[in-house]
Amino acid sequence: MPRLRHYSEFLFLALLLAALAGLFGVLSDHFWSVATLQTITNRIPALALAALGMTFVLIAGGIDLSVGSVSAVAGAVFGWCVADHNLSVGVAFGAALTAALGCGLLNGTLVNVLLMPSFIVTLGVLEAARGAAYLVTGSQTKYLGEKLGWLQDSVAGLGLSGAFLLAAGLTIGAQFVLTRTVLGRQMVAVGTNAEAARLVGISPSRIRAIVFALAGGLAGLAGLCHVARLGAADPNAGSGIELSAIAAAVIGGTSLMGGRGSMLATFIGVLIIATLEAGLAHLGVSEPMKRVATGIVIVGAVGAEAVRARLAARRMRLAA
Amino acid sequence: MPRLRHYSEFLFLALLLAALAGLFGVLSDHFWSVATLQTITNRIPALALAALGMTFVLIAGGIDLSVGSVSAVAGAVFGWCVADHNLSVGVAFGAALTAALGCGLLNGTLVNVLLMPSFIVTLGVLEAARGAAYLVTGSQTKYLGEKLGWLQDSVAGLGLSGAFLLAAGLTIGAQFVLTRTVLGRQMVAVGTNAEAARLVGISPSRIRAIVFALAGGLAGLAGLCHVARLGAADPNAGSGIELSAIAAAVIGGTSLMGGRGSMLATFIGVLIIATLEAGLAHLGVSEPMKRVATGIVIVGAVGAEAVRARLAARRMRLAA
Amino acid sequence: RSDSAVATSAAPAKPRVALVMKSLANEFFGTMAAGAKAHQRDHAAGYDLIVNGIKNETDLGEQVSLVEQMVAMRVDAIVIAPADSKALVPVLKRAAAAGIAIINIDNRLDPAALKDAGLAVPFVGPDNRAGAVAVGRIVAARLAPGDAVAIIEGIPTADNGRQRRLGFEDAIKEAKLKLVSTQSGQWEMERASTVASALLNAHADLKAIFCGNDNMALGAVAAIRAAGREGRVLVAGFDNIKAVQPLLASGAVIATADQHADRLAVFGIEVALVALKTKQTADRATPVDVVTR
Amino acid sequence: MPADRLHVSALRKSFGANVVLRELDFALAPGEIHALVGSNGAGKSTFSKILAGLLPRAAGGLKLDGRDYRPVDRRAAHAAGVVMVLQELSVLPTLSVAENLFLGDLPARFGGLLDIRRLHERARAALDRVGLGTLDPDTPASALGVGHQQLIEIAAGLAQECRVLILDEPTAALTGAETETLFALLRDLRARDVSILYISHRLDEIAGLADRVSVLRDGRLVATRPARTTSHQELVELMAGAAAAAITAARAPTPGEPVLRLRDISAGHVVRSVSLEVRSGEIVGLGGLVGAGRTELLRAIFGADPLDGGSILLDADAAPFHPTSTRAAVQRGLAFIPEDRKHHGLFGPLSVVVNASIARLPTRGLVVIDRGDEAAAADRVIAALQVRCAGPEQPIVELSGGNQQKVVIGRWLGREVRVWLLDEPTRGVDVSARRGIHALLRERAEAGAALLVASSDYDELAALCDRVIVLSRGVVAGEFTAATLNPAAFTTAAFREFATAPFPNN
Ligand SMILES: Nc1ncnc2c1ncn2[C@@H]1O[C@H](COP(=O)(O)OP(=O)(O)OP(=O)(O)O)[C@@H](O)[C@H]1O
Ligand SMILES: Nc1ncnc2c1ncn2[C@@H]1O[C@H](COP(=O)(O)OP(=O)(O)OP(=O)(O)O)[C@@H](O)[C@H]1O
Ligand SMILES: [Mg+2]
Ligand SMILES: [Mg+2]
Repeated sequence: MPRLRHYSEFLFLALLLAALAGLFGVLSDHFWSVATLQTITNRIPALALAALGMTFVLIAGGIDLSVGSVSAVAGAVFGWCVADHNLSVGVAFGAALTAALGCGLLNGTLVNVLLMPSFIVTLGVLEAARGAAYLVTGSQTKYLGEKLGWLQDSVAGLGLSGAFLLAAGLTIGAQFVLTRTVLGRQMVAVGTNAEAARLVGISPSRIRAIVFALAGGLAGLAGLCHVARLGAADPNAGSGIELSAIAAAVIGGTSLMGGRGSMLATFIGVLIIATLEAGLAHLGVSEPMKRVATGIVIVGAVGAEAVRARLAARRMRLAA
Repeated sequence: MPRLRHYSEFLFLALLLAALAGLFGVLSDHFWSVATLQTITNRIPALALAALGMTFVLIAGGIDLSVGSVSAVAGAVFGWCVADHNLSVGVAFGAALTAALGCGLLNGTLVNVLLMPSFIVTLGVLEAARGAAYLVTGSQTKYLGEKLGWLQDSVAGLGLSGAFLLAAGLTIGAQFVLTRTVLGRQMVAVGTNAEAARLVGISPSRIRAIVFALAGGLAGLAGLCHVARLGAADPNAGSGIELSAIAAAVIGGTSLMGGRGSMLATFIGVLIIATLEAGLAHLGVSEPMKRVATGIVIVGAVGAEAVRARLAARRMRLAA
Repeated sequence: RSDSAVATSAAPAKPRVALVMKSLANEFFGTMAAGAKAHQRDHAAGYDLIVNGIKNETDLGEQVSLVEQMVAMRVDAIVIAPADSKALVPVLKRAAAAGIAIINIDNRLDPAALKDAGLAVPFVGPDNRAGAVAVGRIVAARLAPGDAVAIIEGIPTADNGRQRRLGFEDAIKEAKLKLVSTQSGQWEMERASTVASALLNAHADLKAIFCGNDNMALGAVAAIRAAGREGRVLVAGFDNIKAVQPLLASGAVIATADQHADRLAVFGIEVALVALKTKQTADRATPVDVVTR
Repeated sequence: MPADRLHVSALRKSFGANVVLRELDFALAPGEIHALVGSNGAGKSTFSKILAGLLPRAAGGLKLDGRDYRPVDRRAAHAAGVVMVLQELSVLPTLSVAENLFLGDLPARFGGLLDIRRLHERARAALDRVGLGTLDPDTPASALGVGHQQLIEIAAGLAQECRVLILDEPTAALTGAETETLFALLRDLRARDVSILYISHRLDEIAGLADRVSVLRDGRLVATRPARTTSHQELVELMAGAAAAAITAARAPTPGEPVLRLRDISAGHVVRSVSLEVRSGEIVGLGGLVGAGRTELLRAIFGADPLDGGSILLDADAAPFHPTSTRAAVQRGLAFIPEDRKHHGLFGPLSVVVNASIARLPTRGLVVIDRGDEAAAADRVIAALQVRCAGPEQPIVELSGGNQQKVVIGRWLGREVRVWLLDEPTRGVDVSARRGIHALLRERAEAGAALLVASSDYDELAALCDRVIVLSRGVVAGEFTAATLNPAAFTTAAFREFATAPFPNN
């Protein structure tokens, strides 16, 4: 039964996505095209990676507002290495990811040591990491050109970029970790009831350290995908991405109270958001209407799922 | 005992504020002056009002990310009435507050009807209300001059603006509502355990509707204070204020999990943030360093309080 | 503290000038601030300088606070790049009433609002519209009448963003090009890239994209590359930031405008210093140069 | 008798100023079932948590098989062979039954990959032992009622290899049938030389199960006696510290007019077509097996869950009362005591006063709370139900389970309640306090209220109720008066609809 419920949730999300795509197809002439698909798949990786990390943190009962700033730090470090110091792309890649991982570990450590709510810790790190990104770049956009082109170029024959394949692969990996490994189940346990988890010998601090590190590392990768896409490292990159990532996760059914979530569903949430953005830009809708439409789709998607779940529960009860 | 604990928490916050002010006084020449005090008191009302509403919502177990956008809607409506349609200030005031209250009620209704987490509902409304503010103003700042000057002018002899007195008065009122009335107690109960509250006959939906309406209305007032200060209605007003409001509330000891908070402490939290901003501006610190300092102060203030609370608990345990 | 007080009352005090900027995290304003600081170092005997910027270009409240703060510090002159053309007028009026000289740079304060407030503030800055027209003409010269073009503008509420859009529109009208869409990229690379991708998909015949600043131009170039339409869609920017240089060289961006950011604030400061001495002020137009390869 | 399995000497523990254990000496023999009784707040849970490594900081000596034993956490205790089943339920609703059973020790391959097959095998074996063999290990724990959750906790404890097993009120949410399964298991463990510390307020269980019984009073061990030969009354006196007068609740003379009438109520997952009547002055019991639907029925009457069919009539009303919300129900004079105290009854971090006054806040004018009255009302609740707490400002989470329950019931005393709906009202409440609560309920009945009491404790139904209605898989399967009630008939009725498996999933 739980399996079945799971699939119906999934199906619903897919339908929502299809409906949105259908709507834009009807409203706009050239929306259904390979080019649009490519635009969407190009847009996705950064948000998807940030949203994966966010989903891990949310499932374990926390929240990470710093993902956007951390992705900027990664980009900034990469730009600093490559554009300012002529280091090799490999070294720069490593340095960027290390910096991002460091931010994640900082989040985790502060949460564990000060026993503060992660919302406020990561809000502080959001500010500080953004400042760090400005410092590293001297508040300047660094032009990098094709240095990370391999991430952006479409992989032989598939028409999909390396970054997209990376994001999709990591989504599947993350889903596997979540549902099929001891670590994943411990995340769920800590997110549901950290005290009960502690009593059976799971260390919530360890789990928290891991999820924040994961979120930091994934945010770093997101920042690098962003750099690859734009061919430039911009210290303002990724600002506000944390809210989109949260929205994607929640649209995908992840609970903000912890303990519940799915990586695959988050990925569909990301697709919904990317489709919405692409569609609105396609229509050339004015900025105010874009905002209104975004708000309506966020509330509508999550609300429709909430209503569906309630109806399904009721139907099941009556059938029993 | 809890009474006492309360006071020591309070004292600690006040000390933190004093330390911050002291630090800036030492670092900068003219920081300690009546004019600085006035700058701070001028800057405060909008944030304080938004933070009061936020504290109500947080205490009842929700969160309201839309306060910034809602304050912009109120300002936009005011500007539309006065600048575009030559309506009287009174009518405009009423219309603006009604619009803000409407947004708050929309939040509450969506949370209650769709049973969605308030984070996501208010994230949607954040977007939609910002769009509405753009639509109402045609994406243009409306110049109003001194139309709301009475809010901004300093009240006879006190050297404090009407808006500041309004904010301070409402803080005291809100604290009274919270601690001394049935409604306040029910908010705390719902925020602590909504299901248990429901089972003793409190309607969590009613309480939620009320706190979101309060948050909307207070955000509207905040928007009008902002308009008064700028002498103009700006559709971009208040963006990001939600995070400052949350930070102020949490610095003041409000729990993000609901059930705990104090309006007076939130007000001190607002003072801390305003002092920090004023002090950093006074020093002319560079943008990156401002960000870093803000991050450190947010984490530091909440972290210090967390450590203090733990030490106090430990001392009590050992003394026993 | 006491010795500085003595210093103030003894020698004829060095004037203190406050430079109030928009976001210093924006390269353009960063360069402006750096230029001003360098100027002050060279003229350290002439004046003291305090530089402040706001976090978020749309946070007018913070900028108003900054002005109030500077009034509180009793500076002698405020040189301001207002984040909004209207909303800063009332607070500047209060500053002027406190006897502080006000100089407006970069983004022009709204004349109607100034008139309403009974305030005269000299404007020292570039003509964004004229600059955009000049950039637009370079692009138009490479297109034929009737070609489809689009504009990615900055934040629509900002006056310099609006002026640039109007300038582009002037050039487009002049050359009888077909404007198919105008959308906002909010000054950001990422958003501009998303918008540009959609524009490219929606308009297969698009020939050029005019961007309100260089960051957005970088985003547009990335979108064009991703769509495989390099060389077939022209891009124009504004500001001449460092990162756009390689693109100018490669022809991915064909023109941008240089407002001499490093000197912009300096011009303002100079006018302020003159004003403090002579109580004489006047507008001063600063140069905008079109930059191509 | 051979050397002690577990030896405790001069154990001390305090929380703040509240001294909970004082100079406690205790010995547990190998292969014995040792019952531990004491009134609410006597320190039983605290004591056993120290043994199981959940409260590591305590002064005094602990020896396991003659060696010093200092468990720093639950894991260390497990490693030493000491396992505890907690009083508070901590089943995680987001995980499956199997995952809950082995959460601390999930079987893994290659160092981290969940071995689902082995997990399910082990889960099936563990469930089988507690009589839940038909439950799919993949069921989400959120679908389980309190009784089943309790069984899962027990199964999880029993699945561990151990030499000392501690059970803290394991039967509080179980009915007779499950209790018997559990007892058989415990006897079996005893035969395999496991020592069992068994905490319970159901004194009647003890004589049949335990070898010895110890009594805890105010954190001191006041007596250890052979279980079989120690009478109920003796234990009560030891617990209370004085000869406690046996209060047998007097039956009301004659019930009055019907106050609550249910017609064909359907609700929740199992409740179908339930009709019954409760009169003024009457206490009606609701019996049945775990999962019979008692909780669902009570919640539906109170408006806490939707009513799917049927009607509720109050007093002499002709129009049915439709409980659209709990607020409406409370305003109409209904009161509800939930079975899941922690999640549905308590405002954990808030004080005893706030918890006691929340159902009716005394006000000056309409909105302003009268703090003096509020404190006085809380004091009355504390006195009337003998709530043990450090003071009215103590957060209620810090009280012992039984004392929390007293506050949850006491909060309704300030209201005019016509219909009391009580779900397991004395779960975790000690004998004398239980008598107190029973007396209180009887007094309410005599004052004209109608009471409907769901209980899993047959003795409670027998002692308290004028009539007992038995639910079996959601339908009424029998009705008894005080005179006709007997265990055999009761059990037959309870099992009526569960021809085969007691779990509806299969
Ligand atoms: N975490 C805590 N903080 C403060 N006091 C506590 C805490 N835990 C327990 N106590 C106190 O210790 C005393 C003993 O509680 P304990 O739970 O051991 O009682 P118990 O005998 O198990 O009672 P019950 O039969 O009601 O379960 C109580 O007075 C309780 O208030
Ligand atoms: N969400 C759900 N999905 C499926 N079955 C459920 C769900 N919630 C409850 N049930 C089942 O409905 C039945 C009725 O439970 P209820 O709690 O009313 O019984 P009860 O007689 O009070 O027993 P107890 O409280 O001792 O568990 C139980 O079998 C329970 O497992
Ligand atoms: Mg106990
Ligand atoms: Mg039940």
